[in-house]
Order: sequence, then C-alpha cells, then structure tokens
Amino acid sequence: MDRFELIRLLEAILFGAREPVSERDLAARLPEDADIPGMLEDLRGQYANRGVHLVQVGTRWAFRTAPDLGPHLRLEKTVQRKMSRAALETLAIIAYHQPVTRAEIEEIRAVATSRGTLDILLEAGWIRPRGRRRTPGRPVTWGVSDEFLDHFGLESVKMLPGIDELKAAGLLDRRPGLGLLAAHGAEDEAEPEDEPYEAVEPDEAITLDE
Amino acid sequence: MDRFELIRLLEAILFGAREPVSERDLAARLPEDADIPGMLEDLRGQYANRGVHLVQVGTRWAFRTAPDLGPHLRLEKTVQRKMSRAALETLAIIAYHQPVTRAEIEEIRAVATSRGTLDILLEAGWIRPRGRRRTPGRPVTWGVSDEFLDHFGLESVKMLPGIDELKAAGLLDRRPGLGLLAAHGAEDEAEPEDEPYEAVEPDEAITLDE
Amino acid sequence: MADTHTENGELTDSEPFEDAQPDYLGAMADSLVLDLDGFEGPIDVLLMLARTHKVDITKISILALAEQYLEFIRRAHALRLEIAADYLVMAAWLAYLKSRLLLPASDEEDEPTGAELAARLAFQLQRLEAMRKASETLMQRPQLGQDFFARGEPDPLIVDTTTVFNATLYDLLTVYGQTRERQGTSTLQIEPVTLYSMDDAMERLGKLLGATPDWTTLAQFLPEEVGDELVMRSAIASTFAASLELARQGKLQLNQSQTFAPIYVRARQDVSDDG
Repeated sequence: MDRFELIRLLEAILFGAREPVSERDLAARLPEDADIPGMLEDLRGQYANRGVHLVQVGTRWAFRTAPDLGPHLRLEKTVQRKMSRAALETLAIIAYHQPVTRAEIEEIRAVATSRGTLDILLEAGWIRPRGRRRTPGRPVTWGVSDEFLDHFGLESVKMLPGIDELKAAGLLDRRPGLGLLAAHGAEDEAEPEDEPYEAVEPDEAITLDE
Repeated sequence: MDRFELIRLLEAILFGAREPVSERDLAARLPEDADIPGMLEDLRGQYANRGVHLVQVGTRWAFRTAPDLGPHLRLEKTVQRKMSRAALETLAIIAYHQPVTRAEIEEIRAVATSRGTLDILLEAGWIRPRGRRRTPGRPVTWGVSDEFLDHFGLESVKMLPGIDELKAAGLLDRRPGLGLLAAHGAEDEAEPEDEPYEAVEPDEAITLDE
Repeated sequence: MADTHTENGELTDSEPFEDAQPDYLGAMADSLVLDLDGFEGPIDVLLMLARTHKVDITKISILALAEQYLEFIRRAHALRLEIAADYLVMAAWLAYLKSRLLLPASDEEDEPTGAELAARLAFQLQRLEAMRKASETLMQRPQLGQDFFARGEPDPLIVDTTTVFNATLYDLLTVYGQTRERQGTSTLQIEPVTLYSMDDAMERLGKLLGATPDWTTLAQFLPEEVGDELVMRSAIASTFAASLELARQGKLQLNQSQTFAPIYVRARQDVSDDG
C-alpha cells in the first residue's frame, strides 16, 4: 500500500470507529513503518475547509462536524401536545385558588400530585411560584402566569366563571347513583323537580288496602 | 450561503448520520432553492477516490467506507444472524421479481413458504410490503427495502447483479411453472393467519447454515 | 455409462442400473435417498440431478432428468423408505411427461404437448437455479457492517423541539367543575337510615298477632306514628315482607281473594279448623 492508500485506510478507520482512535490503535492496524503522525496531519489538512474536520481529542483522533456549521444543523420543530387530565386539573385549581400550595392542591384533588405535573405546567409557562405561605415548612404557593391568561384569552383570573355559573352552563353533571339517600337528606340542595323515590321499588304491585 | 458552503453543510449532515438521509430530509435543512441533486453529485465526485464514499441508497444518501478497504479495516463488525438457504432464496426472488406475492414465490420455489421465512426477512428489515395485487384475495406483494439496498451496497434494484441478463433471458417473466403447487397457492392468498403447510414442508429443519 | 446414454445424454436402455455395478448415478441416488431431509421438495432434487448431469442447465435433457428422478423414487421405494406425497406427485407427473414425450403427439389440441410440458419444467428449473445463483452472488457482495461501514460515532443532528400544549378554556373549566364535584361527594355524610326495617315489622307483627286470632287486614298492623310518606311506604313494604316470612315459618296465615284485593292475616290455626 502506498501513502495515498494508507491515508484512505486511515480515513475509513476513523470514519467507522465507534470512538476516537489513538495513534497507537491506528499503528496496530497499519503497516509497521507507516508514518502515522505525518499522514494524520495530511488528512487533517485535506479536511480543513470541509464540512467535517479531523480533530484531535486528547491523544485520540476523530471526525467532527465543522463548528461553524453547528447552527445550521439544528432543526426547529414545534410539537403539539395534549395536556394530561391531571395537569389540567392542577392547572384549574391553581387558577381558581391561587395562591395555593401543592399540599392544598392535593387536598382539593384528593390525589397526590406527581412532581411531573407541576413541571409540565411550568414548562408550558402557565404557572409561576407566587411566594411562600407563612405556615410550618414555608411551602411555595403557585399562581398562573400572564402566558396562561394570554393562552386562554382571559383578562384576569377574576373572569373565570364561578361554580354556580359552571353549573348553569351545564358544565357540571349531576352525579348518578346515591339518589335516594342523598336526595332524602340533602335539604340544602332544593331540587323540587326531582322524584327521589322512583328508583326504590315498583311498589304499586303490593298495594295493601288503604 | 453560497454553493460551496451548502455542499459543506450537506457533507456535515450526511457524514454525521449513521442511517441514509432522504433528499426530503436534506431539503428541510437547506434553503428552499438549493440544488440538492446537483450538489450531491458534486459531493459524490469529491469523495470518489477517498477512503469514504458518498453512496446513493434508493432515494437516500449516506457515507460509507470504500468497499475495497474492507479487508484492512478491522472495525467492529455487526453480528449477523445466519439466514437459512430458504430465506436467502426467498430474498433473491423478492429482490429480482418484485413486486411479488407469496404465492408467486412459492410457485418459483415450488415449495410452500414456511411462515418463518418471510418473518426473518422482515425482521432483518430487508423486505417490505409493496401493495396488493389486484387478483382475488388481494394478496400482499413484497419488495426489498432501502435497508436491503444499503446493506448490499446497491444504489437501486436496477443495480442487482445480473438482473439485465436474467431479464433478457426471460427468467424474470411472471410465468407459471409446473403449477404442481397451484392448489396450495390459491388457497394461501386469502388468509394471512393460518399456516396450512406446516405438515408439508418443515423447512426449519433443513436450514443449511454455512 | 457410455453405452446406456446417447450423445445428448438421454437414456436408451429401459433398465439401466438395476443389475449393473453401482455407477455414480446409482450411488448418488442412494445418498439422495438417505439425505432426502436436506432437500426442499422434488424440484430441489431435480435441480440436484440436473446439476450432476450437466453443467449447463439450459441444455439439460428433460427426458433424461425424468428418468433419473423416477429411478431415484424407485430406489427409495425398494429401500422401503417413506417418501413424502409431493415427491410421489412429481414422480407421477414426470411419468406422464415421459409418456407424452415418447408417444407421438395427438391432434387433440386442448392439452399442452409433451414438448410444452418439458419446456415448462425446464423453465421452472432454470428460473429457480438462477435465483439460487442470485442469492449466492448477493451474499458474496460486500455487506454493510461486515465489509464496509457506516459512521461509527455519528454526530447527532439536533432538533430543537418547542412543545405547544393545546388545552382550551373549555377543557379547563370542565375539568375544574368535575374536580369540585368529586370533592363535594367525597365529604358527603350518609345519614342514618330512618326507613322502617324488616326487623321492626317482624317484631311488631309477631307481637300483635297473638292478640288477633281472626282475619284482619294487613294494613291494621302498620305502625301509626309514622308521618313521613317515604317511611310509611317502607313500613308497608316491610310489613308485607314480614307477613310472608312469618307465614313461611308457619306462624300465621294469609288470605287474598284476588289480585289487588286486601290481604288478610291471622295467627295460625289447625288445618282441620279451617281449609
């Protein structure tokens, strides 16, 4: 193999190697008398103005993308993502109850809030830490951000409809089941149009004399 | 960016990738009016006598070490599963006759194809379904994939060794053979699930690994 | 060998090998029989015979090939080896082909002539042989990861991903409403049941029954102090159920003249007394 062929071989080895290759490793793959440092310099020179450079990494050698091209190799991509129900719930609670601590959120949701949930909301830029509550442990309180208001087209959180309005808008569905007992005892929830006994028994069939 | 810079960028993108990159993906990273095919040809020319070549694989492009250096490289080889003769024969039939249905493969080989044969080729990523033939049962037709071309260093199926001679000799014509297996074949096309031939030809037992 | 074959390799002798010393074909046929497992069906065997017979498969004599195959099947048969059905089908087909090739072609043109059938077989063999060669050639090519290589240490292309969450105000409000509802039910206190129970009815009915030997309407046994209509209905239901239970226990008797008629009840009397 002449020098030209040996440089081709060097080039191929460095291209195919899984990690930077030391001159000693290169020497093991080339004829004994090969002038490895000289050929590496030649090869480096050949790539000097190309899109890929031959660089020395410590005592090893490797091909690397030319640094000036870095920015052009990046690709910007926008990904649409659906927010999980847990995240939406947490977000809603923060919006309605801010400033609110994580413990309070958990109490309202009656579920432990995983660390990731707040992270997602933070990543979306929709919540921000508001301060600290003056209770033991001084927990962080959370509130929504301007981006949140922006995204949902709200002027302020005060514009969020209250529970009664949600109900009037039909956004709260009535709970099925528990009909009899709940309706029987719940005087405060006056629902005159409801017939709470419907489900009990078709007891007409047993009519005793009256 | 001028043409020289754009070629550098192409070079960096392709040199840095392990898998072949499609012209469409390249276009996404280059200015809209860039003459990608022309620049790829230039780049291929620049590497023609180097230790690393720019090769076309179907509609994709990749840098690969020059085949003549193979014996000297002593790079880490990918462990390859030995394929049975039946699988290799089936692969050749798919490559040269594509698009081809399973029944046609069986007709050519004059043996029922055991389920495992196509599975192995699919798992290797060497074949892909091409479509369906417009005949009763609408059987799937098979062809080779870009990975196949990449693996065997082929630019396209037109470059398959000897394909022109075989075509000229009429050996790639879609022509029935003896039809001794025809009864099987017809049945087979309808069903993807069951394997009615298991008993006929246990060709797992005959694998001739060399 | 030479005397049993013509120049173009066709067999002329009807019994070429039976009693002659084993020639290479005979020996091969035996080894074929023993190694039949290594073959992929009859075509594979034919191809093997063809290769041994002539290097150039395009010039193979189909008649000679058919002879050899039939001979091979005969031998396997003589050795009492089990032969798969498809080998026998092929033998039958080849015997038929042989007869078509040897007999003068008939004028009925519906069926393919012997020459056409022979051509088909020749085509099938040539095509398969070509594919075998192709697969060998393919495998002899330099292969990725064996003889030529991809970039060993790729420089990853960086994709900057901006995630956009697509939640709407509607999603937010619905979810909040549902959360609050869930919270509401979680603090619901279930009140003690105030309905008239079956146990109450059993006790009351049992107590009063001793004092009423005559038929009395069941309604008479209902508690009087109940004001709430719901509780009253429950009292009716449980009193009726209690009366059935006590009747089952043989402690009282029930009487109803027709559907929806008043139900009468009395303490149990002897059967002789009243049917």
